[in-house]
Amino acid sequence: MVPLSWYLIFAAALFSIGLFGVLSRRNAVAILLGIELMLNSVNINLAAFWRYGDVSIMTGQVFAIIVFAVAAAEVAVGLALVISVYRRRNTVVADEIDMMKW
Amino acid sequence: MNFPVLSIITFTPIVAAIIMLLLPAQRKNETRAVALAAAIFALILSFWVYFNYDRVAGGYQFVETYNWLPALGIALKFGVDGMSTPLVLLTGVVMFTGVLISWGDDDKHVMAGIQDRPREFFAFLFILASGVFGVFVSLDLFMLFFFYEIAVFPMYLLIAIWGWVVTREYAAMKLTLYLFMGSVVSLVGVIVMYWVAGQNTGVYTFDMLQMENAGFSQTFQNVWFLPVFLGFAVLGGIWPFHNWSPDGHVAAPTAVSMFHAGVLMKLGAFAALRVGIMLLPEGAKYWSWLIMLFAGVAVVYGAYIAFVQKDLKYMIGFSSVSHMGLVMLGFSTLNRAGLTGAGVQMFSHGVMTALFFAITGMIYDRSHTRQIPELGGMSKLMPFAAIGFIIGGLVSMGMPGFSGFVAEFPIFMGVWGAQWLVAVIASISIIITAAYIMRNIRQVFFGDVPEKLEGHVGDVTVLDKVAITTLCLFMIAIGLFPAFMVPMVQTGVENILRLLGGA
Amino acid sequence: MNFITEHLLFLILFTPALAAVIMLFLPNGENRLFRWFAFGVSFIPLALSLVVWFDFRAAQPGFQFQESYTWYEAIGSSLHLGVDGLSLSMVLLTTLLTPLALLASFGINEKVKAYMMLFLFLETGMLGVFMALDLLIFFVFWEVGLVPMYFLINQWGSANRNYASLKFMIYTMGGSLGLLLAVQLLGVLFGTFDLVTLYERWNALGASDTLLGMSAGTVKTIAFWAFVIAFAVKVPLWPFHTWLPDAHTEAPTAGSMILAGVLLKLGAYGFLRLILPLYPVEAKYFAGALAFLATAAIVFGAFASYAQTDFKRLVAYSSVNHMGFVVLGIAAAAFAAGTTDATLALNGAILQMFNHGLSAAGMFFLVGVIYERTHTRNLEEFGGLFPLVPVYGGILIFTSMASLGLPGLNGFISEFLVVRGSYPILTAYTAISMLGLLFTGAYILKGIKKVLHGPMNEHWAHGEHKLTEISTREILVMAPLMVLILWIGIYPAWILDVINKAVVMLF
Amino acid sequence: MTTTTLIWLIPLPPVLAFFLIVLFTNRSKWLSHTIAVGAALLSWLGSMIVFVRALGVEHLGEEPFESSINWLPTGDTWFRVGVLVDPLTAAVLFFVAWTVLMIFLYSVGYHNFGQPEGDHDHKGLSPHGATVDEHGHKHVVPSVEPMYSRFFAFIGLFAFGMYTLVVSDNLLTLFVGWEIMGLCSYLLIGFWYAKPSARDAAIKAFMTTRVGDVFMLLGIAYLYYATGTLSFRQIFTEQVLHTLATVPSGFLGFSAAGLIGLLLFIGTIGKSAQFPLHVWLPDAMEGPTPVSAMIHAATMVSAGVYAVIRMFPLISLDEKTMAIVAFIGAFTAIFAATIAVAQNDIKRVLAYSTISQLGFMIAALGMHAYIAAVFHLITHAFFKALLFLGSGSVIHGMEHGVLHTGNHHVDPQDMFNMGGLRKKMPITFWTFLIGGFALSGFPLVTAGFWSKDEIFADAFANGYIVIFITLALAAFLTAFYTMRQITLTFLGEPRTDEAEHAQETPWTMTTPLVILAVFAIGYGWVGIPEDFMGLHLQPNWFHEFVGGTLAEHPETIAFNWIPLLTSLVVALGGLYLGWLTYRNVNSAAEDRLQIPLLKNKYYFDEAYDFLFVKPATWFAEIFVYQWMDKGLIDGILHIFGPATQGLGSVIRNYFDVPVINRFFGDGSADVTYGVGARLRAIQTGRIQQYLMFALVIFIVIGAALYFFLRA
Amino acid sequence: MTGEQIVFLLVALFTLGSGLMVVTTRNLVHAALWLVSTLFGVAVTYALLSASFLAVVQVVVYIGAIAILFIFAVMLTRKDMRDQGAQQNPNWWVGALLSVLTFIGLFFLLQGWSGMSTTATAIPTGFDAISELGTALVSPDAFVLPFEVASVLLVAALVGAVYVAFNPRKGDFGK
Repeated sequence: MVPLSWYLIFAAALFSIGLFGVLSRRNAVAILLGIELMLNSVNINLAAFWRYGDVSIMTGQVFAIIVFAVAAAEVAVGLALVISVYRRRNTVVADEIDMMKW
Repeated sequence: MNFPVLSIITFTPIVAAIIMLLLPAQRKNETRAVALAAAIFALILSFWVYFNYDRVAGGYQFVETYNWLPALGIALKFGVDGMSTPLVLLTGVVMFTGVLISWGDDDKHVMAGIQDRPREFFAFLFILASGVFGVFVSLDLFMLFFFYEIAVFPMYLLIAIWGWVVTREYAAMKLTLYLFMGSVVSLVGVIVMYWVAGQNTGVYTFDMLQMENAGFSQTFQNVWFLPVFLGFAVLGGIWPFHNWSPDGHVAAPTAVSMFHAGVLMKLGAFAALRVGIMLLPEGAKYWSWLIMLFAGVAVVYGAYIAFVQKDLKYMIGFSSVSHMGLVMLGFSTLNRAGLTGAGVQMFSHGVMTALFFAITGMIYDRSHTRQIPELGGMSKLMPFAAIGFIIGGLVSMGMPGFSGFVAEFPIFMGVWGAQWLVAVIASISIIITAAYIMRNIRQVFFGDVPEKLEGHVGDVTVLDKVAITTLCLFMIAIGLFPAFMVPMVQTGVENILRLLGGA
Repeated sequence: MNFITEHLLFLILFTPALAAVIMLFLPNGENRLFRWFAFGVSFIPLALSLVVWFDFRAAQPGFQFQESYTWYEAIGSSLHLGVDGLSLSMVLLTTLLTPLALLASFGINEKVKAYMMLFLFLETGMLGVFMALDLLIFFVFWEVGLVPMYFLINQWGSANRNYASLKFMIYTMGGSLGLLLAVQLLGVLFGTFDLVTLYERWNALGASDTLLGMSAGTVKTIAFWAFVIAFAVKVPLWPFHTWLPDAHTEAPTAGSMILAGVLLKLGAYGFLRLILPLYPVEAKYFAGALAFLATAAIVFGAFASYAQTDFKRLVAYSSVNHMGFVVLGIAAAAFAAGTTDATLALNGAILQMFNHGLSAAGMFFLVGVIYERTHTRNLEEFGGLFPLVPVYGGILIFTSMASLGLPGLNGFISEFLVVRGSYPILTAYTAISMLGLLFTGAYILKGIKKVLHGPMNEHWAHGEHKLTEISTREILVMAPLMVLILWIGIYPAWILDVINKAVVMLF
Repeated sequence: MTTTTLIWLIPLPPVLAFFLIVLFTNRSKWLSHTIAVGAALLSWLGSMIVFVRALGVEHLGEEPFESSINWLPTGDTWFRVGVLVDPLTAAVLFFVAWTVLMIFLYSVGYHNFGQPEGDHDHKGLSPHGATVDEHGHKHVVPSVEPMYSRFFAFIGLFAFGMYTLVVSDNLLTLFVGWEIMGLCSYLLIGFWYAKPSARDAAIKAFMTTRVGDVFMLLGIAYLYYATGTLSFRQIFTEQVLHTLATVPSGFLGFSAAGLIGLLLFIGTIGKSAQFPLHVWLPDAMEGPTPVSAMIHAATMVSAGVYAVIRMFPLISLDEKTMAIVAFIGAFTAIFAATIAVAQNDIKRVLAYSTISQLGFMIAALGMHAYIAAVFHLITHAFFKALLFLGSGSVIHGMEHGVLHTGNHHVDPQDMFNMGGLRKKMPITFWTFLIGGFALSGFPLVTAGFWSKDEIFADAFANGYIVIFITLALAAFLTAFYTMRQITLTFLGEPRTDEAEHAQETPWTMTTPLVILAVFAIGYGWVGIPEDFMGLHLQPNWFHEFVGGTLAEHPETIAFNWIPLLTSLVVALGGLYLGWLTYRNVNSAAEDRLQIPLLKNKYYFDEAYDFLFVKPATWFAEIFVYQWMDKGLIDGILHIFGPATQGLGSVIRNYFDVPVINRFFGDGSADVTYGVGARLRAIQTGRIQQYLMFALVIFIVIGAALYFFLRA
Repeated sequence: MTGEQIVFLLVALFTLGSGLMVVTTRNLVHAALWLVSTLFGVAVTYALLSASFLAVVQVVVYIGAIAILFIFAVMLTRKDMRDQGAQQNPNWWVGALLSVLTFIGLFFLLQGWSGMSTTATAIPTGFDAISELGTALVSPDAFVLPFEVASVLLVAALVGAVYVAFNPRKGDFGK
């Protein structure tokens, strides 16, 4: 049997990779990709805890589903923003989108 | 006391202010008329209070109470004692004279008084006045604080709008920040007192008469006296938090300078006395040495700086620092003579410095300079102002026969009782004051008129003369007949001494 | 009438001030009116003080004509007036000199109103000091006197008046700072300023009791010096005298008259009225020091006076020299209080105050007379004026001789008494002060020589510089002085008796 | 009128005259001098009456005429002043009255009363003469003194002073008169104040005498303190004198009496121009020639001696003091005589002879020769007055000559310009001769002989040999220069045409000469020793009378030939030698005695100027005024102003503005602002950087928490 | 080492590998495709965890919708087929460092947790996870409120997305 720790470590790794993506990519879309990875790692945890806990308690799965919804929303809005920013500034490079400073 | 005289006095100005604001802006003379009418009304009432105050009975009189926020134990409670009655009168006088000298004249050639938007000016001035009255008559700590802020706030606008172009923004901001900083500090103290008093007694109230015997513990008082006292004393221009005041004086328009130096600083001193010393007597005893130190420094320090000032208003400003230092010195003695002197000094200095600023304003309006070296021979051009200024000068140097002496002498006696060394050191200021007053009077009013000023400097107006005369009369009256004021102040002092445990 | 007789001192004291206030409301520009009004009014105090003088019972101890009005109960001070022989003579001197000074200043032409008002206020101030039986009142009037004097010098003075007036004002105030503090101390200690009370209670303090954490002895010593300095500045005593030549030189004529005639007496009076009764022990202890300063004043005053080329300065320094004798006498009396010598010394000192009041006032007036005509005080520019102004010359010589201490004139009596009194007590100092007496002669003669004698002065003889003879008005100013000078010189008993009795009773 | 009242009144007429003239009559010359002379006459009358009545009283010394009144209250007692006439006073009063009267009279003429106003005289200068034209041709006559009235006023005051001094019964009023005379001498020496020399001489006289007076005042004070009184009668009582003599003064071992005596004597030194304060007298000759000179010579200086004589009982208590007195006197006598020998100014010679003669009296007193001193005082007063008036007359005559020739460069006082005047002005000559002989002590006839002889006798008898010899020498010189003077002035032929045209003076001047001449001879006879030359004449009246003043009568001394012979020799020898030497000397050049040292009076003036005047002036002007007052004291004062200014600006510029204002006030605001400005930089707007920061902080904090909270 | 373990390891490796490719590859389209494979790996993981519903949803929603959305986005926001210039920040290494640190941190935290080595109990027979999930989502005493909130959020997000990404006609926007 696979011990819980494997799933958790796997999730942690995936999370870190996603994080790296978020921190290092220039392209806004790519940043969003990273975020997706992180969200998935979270979902893995949720599922794992459901499975390794009392199976009759559905909280884990429920939240996983909510995360799905949130992710969808996030992607939708995020990409929409990216696109509209691209329209105005003709770039999707995050560093160049810094009109929000000060 | 069925006739609510104190609240009428307090709210007259603010009502007048509202009326003025309702008048159309170009009806300047009507505005001024309203202002003058209100001022005279308030003056008469304060006289009435002054002379009807029962000196034998003493204590708080003309007390009126209205619920305001019972839930928190806040009530609109007014009343005056021997300490505050003179100050009410003082406010009335300064208000009256202030209106007179800033009457203004719409003829552009005569530079006198306020010509730019008198409506707003008087309105703000009167709001200020209301606040001042309120502080002097409030017996409710919260209300006192409330009016305190009302009094402080309009200063900013008055200075920033009608002030001396060069430094008005700076000075206004500095003044406001200093004062609010001070009041915030003391506010914290006040609220703490409120809670602790509530816990001790079980009734949560801001009524000072009840808080007086809230039985604050020694340690509590030791901890909280300084913040409360100093917080208010900032407005009293106590060293080393005096610095806003000279700048403020210089930048402020004449009438505001009068109010500022004449009344507002008393506000600070008075609040410091009422809240600091009277509610936290033990703390006062514990810290009196420090207050005495600050005050002593202020007295000499202010005198020295005033000695070197070239700007007439700065000179007066720093002399005010010195004289308010004397007031604080009187407080710090915590004995009968000292407090009596301080009380009289508050009035005396108020009138005197109001006179000073009024005349300085007249000179400045006409000669467009306040630089002492650039002035001269004014006694030829405006003899009346010269006489007034000389009398003020004599008061300020504590010349016997004028109110200054009547005030300073007991203060020094009090200091002798407390710590003779301070008396000796502080007395230096007398001689320095004499030196610069005499020097400047000579420079400004005598000698030859600089050709720069030839021609376009005229005599003061009738209203100015009325103002000057009024102020001078008070100084001489008190100087010749101390009985005019001292016994009343003493009743107030007795009360304080009682709180201090007959110290 | 009854009112008047009951409030004599009060009236004497405040008539001038009242008159000044009335004057305020007189129409402007009426110079003659102002002059005559002030002059006329100034006779009221004179008359009243003469009444006091004749009603005065010299033999009766204590203060007479006492009046007391509440003034400043809060700190236990009341307007307590009263005179004894000592103060009465000074009051008389003041009320006498003021009309003369006013008459002398009829020449003033600008700001006459202010001038006369200030002068009347000044009189009140001076009289107040002499009449006060309340320490605080004493101090009040002591300071009040300064202000009119300051403005008199500063407004009607000559070239260097700003310096002089400020020096006078600040120096005197600075001097009286210590006095102020000491007065406060006494007030704090006893809660009253009434002199008669203070005399006892203050002396009742033994040196062993502690005040302010120090032994009463120390405190008293310090307070003593505070008093001494205040009065020494006023007297003026060497080395506090340098304000005097300046003030005198720059002051208007009448100002100098009053300054020399009365104001300096305030200091000496302070010594007599306050220091001797309040600090007998300290005074005895420090009598040597006082005598030293006095002697220094006598000798250096005489020398400095001899060194002057400015006629008015010369006379001014002579005041230093003469007042030195007053203090010498006082010091002697302080040292051996109660003895006949002390009494003699004090008689001398007080009489000297009076005499110097007469002669110095006269001298200054005479200087003024010639200054008004020539607009110079430089001795080098004078000389040989005797043929031009014989009468003036005669008067000048007469007055000079009085101030020189010529027997038969008033100066001699007082100086002799002082010397006689202090010789056995302070032999060495008295002997040294003789040097001053010698040089008194020197500078007086120098003055006469430089002004009157010498080949006739062509410059002032004719042309626009023509020196005119002393006018009748001016002679009228001098006449009373000269009469008194001679009278006291020949038969001093009439005044000395009053003084003497007072002294005997007082000390 | 009782005698005492009369005595009170004696001094008054002159002073009244003074005031009358000054205040009212000074316009009218005639009125003025009438009043003055009349006053003098009244006083003279009073004095004579008093004198006569005094003669009539037995034991006047024991119960003199006296009366006094309260004057100064002194504590619980009074200081009384009053008048006293005892034998001494009477004697002195006698000669004072006479001499004063003579002066007044003489002055009328001397100041050319009745002559026209000068052409260009003006006040303050001696008259220069007026041109008048009598029948046709103009010629110059003396003009009247411009300040005629003033002069009489002054001498009136002077007379008052002298009388006061004489009749007063106490030291204080004596001092009053003393000083008043000092003033008058000042006024009269400086009478012609326009002359700088006169002006300075006046000051010199006053100051020099004042030096003495100051000490005298001290002495009086001391005496008053020691005895509690100043009245002579009360002081000269047995126990008072005894205490004074025994109480030590603590000063160089003098007894109280000694010190007091010394101090008083110093006053006399000044007044009577004794060495070393003699310098003023010769210069005093600057005054209107005869009169002021005569005042100084005959009357006022006598006052000094009179004072010592008055206080003799006191002074004589201490031998030290007496020794000093004797020494000063003797030394002055010889010293002045030597100077007199070399003077050419007719008046200066007399001045020095006066000094010298006063020295005789002082010396006599120093030798307890009380009577002799008084005697010589009086005789000297008469003949010296005579001499001075004579010399004045001579000068007046010479001035006449000067006016005639109009050559104003000729000094009418220089004896070498005279000669042969005996023919021009006979009365003056004869009277002057009498005076001169009296001065030199011409035997038997002249008063001077008797008085001087008595001094010699006393000196010899009491064994003061040194003094005896000194005085003998002085006497010899006296005779010598007197004769020199007479020879040069009157004998021989006129040396200048001024002398040629000299004239006798008017009666107002000559009458006094004659009268005084009588006394110069006659007064000597009242004091002839009883057993003169062994013959028994009538008792020595003067000795009896004046001696009565003292408590114990000085006994008459036995006659001795030596002093008599000495005085004969020195007198005659001196006179003869003088005549021999000068009978044909025609100019100063031929005078072999013009020794610079003597001529310049031993350079005393120069020495004093160098030793006292200049240092004093320097001390006054530079040290006291410039350095001490202006420099030190004012310097210190002037520090205060700048100090305050400086301190003020320091506080303002280096504490208030920077610390309170900038640092605390604006500082706090600036800091807030500054911090914001710094922090701004990290607001890059780059989301990833924000994240990174967040993470870093998160990790750090997390790690920290983990590290600390793990447990 | 049971078979199940081997399968898990393979899946994990595949998933992480493709995840790395997602964040490192230069070509965004490829990145998107790699994302697809990652998501697929995750789906397999769900299956391994016998959360069958999740696995299906993962495939349908993520791969079916989101990934495609990405691909569209990528295509909409590029000028040409190749991405020129660096795809990483200049300070990408900081990111790397931080990620590693995070991983290490998590790893240690997990090490310290007691329940790490718990093993899954067998699912009881007759337990229908899906119906359970359904009831849990809609039963009022369970997660209906969050569920509704999530759906509202979703709607809002979609509307917002439409608004934001709405392409205005030239001239009436952004001037």
